[in-house]
Amino acid sequence: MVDKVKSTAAEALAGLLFDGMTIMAGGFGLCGIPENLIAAIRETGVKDLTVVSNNCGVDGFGLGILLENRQIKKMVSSYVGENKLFEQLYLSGELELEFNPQGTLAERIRAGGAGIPAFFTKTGVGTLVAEGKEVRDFDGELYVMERGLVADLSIVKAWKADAEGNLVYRKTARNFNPMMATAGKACVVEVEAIVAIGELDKDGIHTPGIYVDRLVKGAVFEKRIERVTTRAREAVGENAAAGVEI
Amino acid sequence: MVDKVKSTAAEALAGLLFDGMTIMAGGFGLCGIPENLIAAIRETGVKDLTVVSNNCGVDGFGLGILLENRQIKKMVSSYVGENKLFEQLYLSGELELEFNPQGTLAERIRAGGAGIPAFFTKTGVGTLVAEGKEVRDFDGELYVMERGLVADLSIVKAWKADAEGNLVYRKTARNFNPMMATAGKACVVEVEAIVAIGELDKDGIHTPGIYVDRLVKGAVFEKRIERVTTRAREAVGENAAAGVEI
Amino acid sequence: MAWTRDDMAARAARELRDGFYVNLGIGIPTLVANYIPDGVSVTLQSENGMLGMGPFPYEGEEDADLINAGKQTITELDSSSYFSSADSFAMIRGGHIALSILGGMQVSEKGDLANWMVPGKMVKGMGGAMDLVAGVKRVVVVMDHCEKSGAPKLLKACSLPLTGAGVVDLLITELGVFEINRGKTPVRLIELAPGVTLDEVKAKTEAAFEVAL
Amino acid sequence: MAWTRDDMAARAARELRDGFYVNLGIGIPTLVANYIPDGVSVTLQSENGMLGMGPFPYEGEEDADLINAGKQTITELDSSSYFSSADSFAMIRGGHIALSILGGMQVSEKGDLANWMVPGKMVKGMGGAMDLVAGVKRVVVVMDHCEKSGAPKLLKACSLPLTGAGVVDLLITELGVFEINRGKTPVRLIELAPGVTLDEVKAKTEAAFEVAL
Repeated sequence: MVDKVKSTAAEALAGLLFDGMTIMAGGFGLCGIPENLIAAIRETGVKDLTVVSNNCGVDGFGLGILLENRQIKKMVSSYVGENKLFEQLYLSGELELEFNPQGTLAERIRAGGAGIPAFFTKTGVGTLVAEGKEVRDFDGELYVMERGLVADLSIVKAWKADAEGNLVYRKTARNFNPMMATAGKACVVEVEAIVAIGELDKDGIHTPGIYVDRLVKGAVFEKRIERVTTRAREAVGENAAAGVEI
Repeated sequence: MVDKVKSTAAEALAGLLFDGMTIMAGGFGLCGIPENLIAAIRETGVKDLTVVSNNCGVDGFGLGILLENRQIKKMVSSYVGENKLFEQLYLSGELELEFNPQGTLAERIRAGGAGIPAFFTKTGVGTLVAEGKEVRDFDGELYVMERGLVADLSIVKAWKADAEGNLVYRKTARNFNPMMATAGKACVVEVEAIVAIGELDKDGIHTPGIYVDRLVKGAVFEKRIERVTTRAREAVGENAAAGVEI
Repeated sequence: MAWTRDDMAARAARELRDGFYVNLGIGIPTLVANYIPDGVSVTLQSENGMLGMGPFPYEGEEDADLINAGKQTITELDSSSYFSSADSFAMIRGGHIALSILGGMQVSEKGDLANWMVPGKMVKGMGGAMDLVAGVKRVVVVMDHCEKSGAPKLLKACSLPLTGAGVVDLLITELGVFEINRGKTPVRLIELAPGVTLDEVKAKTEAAFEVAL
Repeated sequence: MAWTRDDMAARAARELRDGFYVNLGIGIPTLVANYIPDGVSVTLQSENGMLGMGPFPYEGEEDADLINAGKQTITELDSSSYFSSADSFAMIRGGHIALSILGGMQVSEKGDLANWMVPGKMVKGMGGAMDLVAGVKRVVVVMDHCEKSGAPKLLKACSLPLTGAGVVDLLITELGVFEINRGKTPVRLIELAPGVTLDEVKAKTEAAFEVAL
């Protein structure tokens, strides 16, 4: 049986990287990003990358570390506002940028993985996004044609996997990961835990193993939070007397 | 708070039915069909229905009972081979029929629910299915344009739900149900169990409650099997002596 | 006395109906959650992939895997569900969200909205805004009536690049409320903030509007 | 001695490779599962929405919620997963299934396949066949070499309505094996069943083919 499980991120990526390639990287902001695989890609020094990812990390973390190392030639994203270096590289012309509306980006990736070369959407009609694209009337409404998107490699972060490559994501860390798993010619996944085959709920598997070529348990998960936002504990009053923990 | 839970299938459908309407009905063969809602639709006598469903039940069960009662004007399906009455009505001109490849049908419904009026697929290029449709070259391959599909009502069978309408399906009874839940102007669901809010795994909900307008716990689930296929127990030999149950 | 930010949020909250599924943008729209009327139960969608957003967590209870579209830590409710961003925007694009409340830079009398880029400045991206205005059934914009320079923001035509064309249903500013109706009918001023005069609104508005107070 | 149905299934099973995800059609293709070579592990997909199909259940253990695309009761494996039919055909259409083995009525030297309708007869529908032949990476057809009437089925051009155009990679009949290569190269006869002569194959085949035994 083919063994998908590798022991390090570097081993999981071995032989798959080449200069000028297109990589899809899961995550929304810093949530659900394949941080171990990104770090391993930095170590290889592979360059001139086109990276498809909703965002581009922050200075010093996530995809930001590939920017620092000048490995990225072009980003395909919906929002890149959290990154000073990004701005600087873009304004100096060292970095190309293609903006997609977030939902169009998500659907383009799903389409790419599903064998759909193009689809129509209302999103962006009458805006810069529709320029140079076919706009067509269906039943009296205008829609713009968008193309499916595939990559040479997708790097994905899941929560749990089994050795077959069946994946489960956790909470909003799911985001772009499931579609990207389907749209890479190769798909490498890092997870927080590898469980025994049969332990995952068969009705609850988000990404079936067919999409996963290689799998690694991440060595470290920093899981940095971009914006810690909290609320105050309720005023204490009588409850304090009753011993409610604050 | 809006109460989605109704006590009978008839109540769940009240006010939603009209002659000449389009209904999507979940299920593959007899697996995962909304049998209680189909029975309630038969009781109302609503007629001239266009029904979108992968199959059309069998004689005397599933959508077959709406055929018997002459309530269906047109079927949109991928396979209808299990039904004598269907053949008879079709050949006599009483029933219209539109065949879609199964995957094209599934994707048309998903597209309809997702606000995508049209998409391109390789399926059917060079066959009768592509006749009269736009065929276009993308990157050297030919694709046919297919339209998104919506309905006035979708009737869906799930396994479990909570009062919010969050749904979980069981095994291959999932089939067309999740997409159909998204593509009906109204969506009515029957389930085997309604559980307390919070009891379903939030990462494992297949259909979020936003898609569900009304919900009913089915009165009876016959869950008829179309083709019971079994294998012989292994030869007994020494195990029999060891008391293995046959 | 024009409306405060909280007044504007409270006014926007009056657009909510019981059972609504709603998407709230960043800024004043986020405050709307504090003014949900009694007897009205709404479910908040976060476009990164969640229905049923709860409040911010208590300190020390933040979960890095649980953030909203503004990348803030949040909590879940018993009724919450999670899904992929593709499924989330299928929900949005497919018209399943009843109401979106979001901020704006300019609104035109044709219902156009600009809120994502200023030429010459670094563009951060549109995120999900274009999908929301194109897909959600009813779009309410909450914004300051004028630029800091005093220039009007409710215009005959937007000068900034559009987020969507003919997408705004209602506009709430600190001066009042305008029915835009996606540009299908003339703009109508339907409410004035307390102490604000019609003359003041006229002076600060470029778009033509009817008065229906 | 031409091949039996089981011989044909065993020959088709030699197209399997370790780690393959495979979709098997109804009839002889279903028998292929009985001939999976030692040391080869394959995962069977069922297009209604399952990966990792197990064998038929023991009597009394049938589950109405667990059927294959032929509507037969089946079982699951520890590694199985379930998904919607939309996700299943996204998998198929997107080229993620390595191999599909299915039956045929006619195959042409251009790699066309007809296997879903006979004009004048009641048409039951194409089910998932058109999606499978359009989407799966490699398509193997297993069929009788001739009609019961003796008419050839490997033709210059199919006379029946097509399931797919230029989709067949390999054809296995009781007489031998033909490389079709989706019609991109001339058809080549690459194997003869034991005791079958080249003359017999030529007499029973309308399509032009090269001999590469």
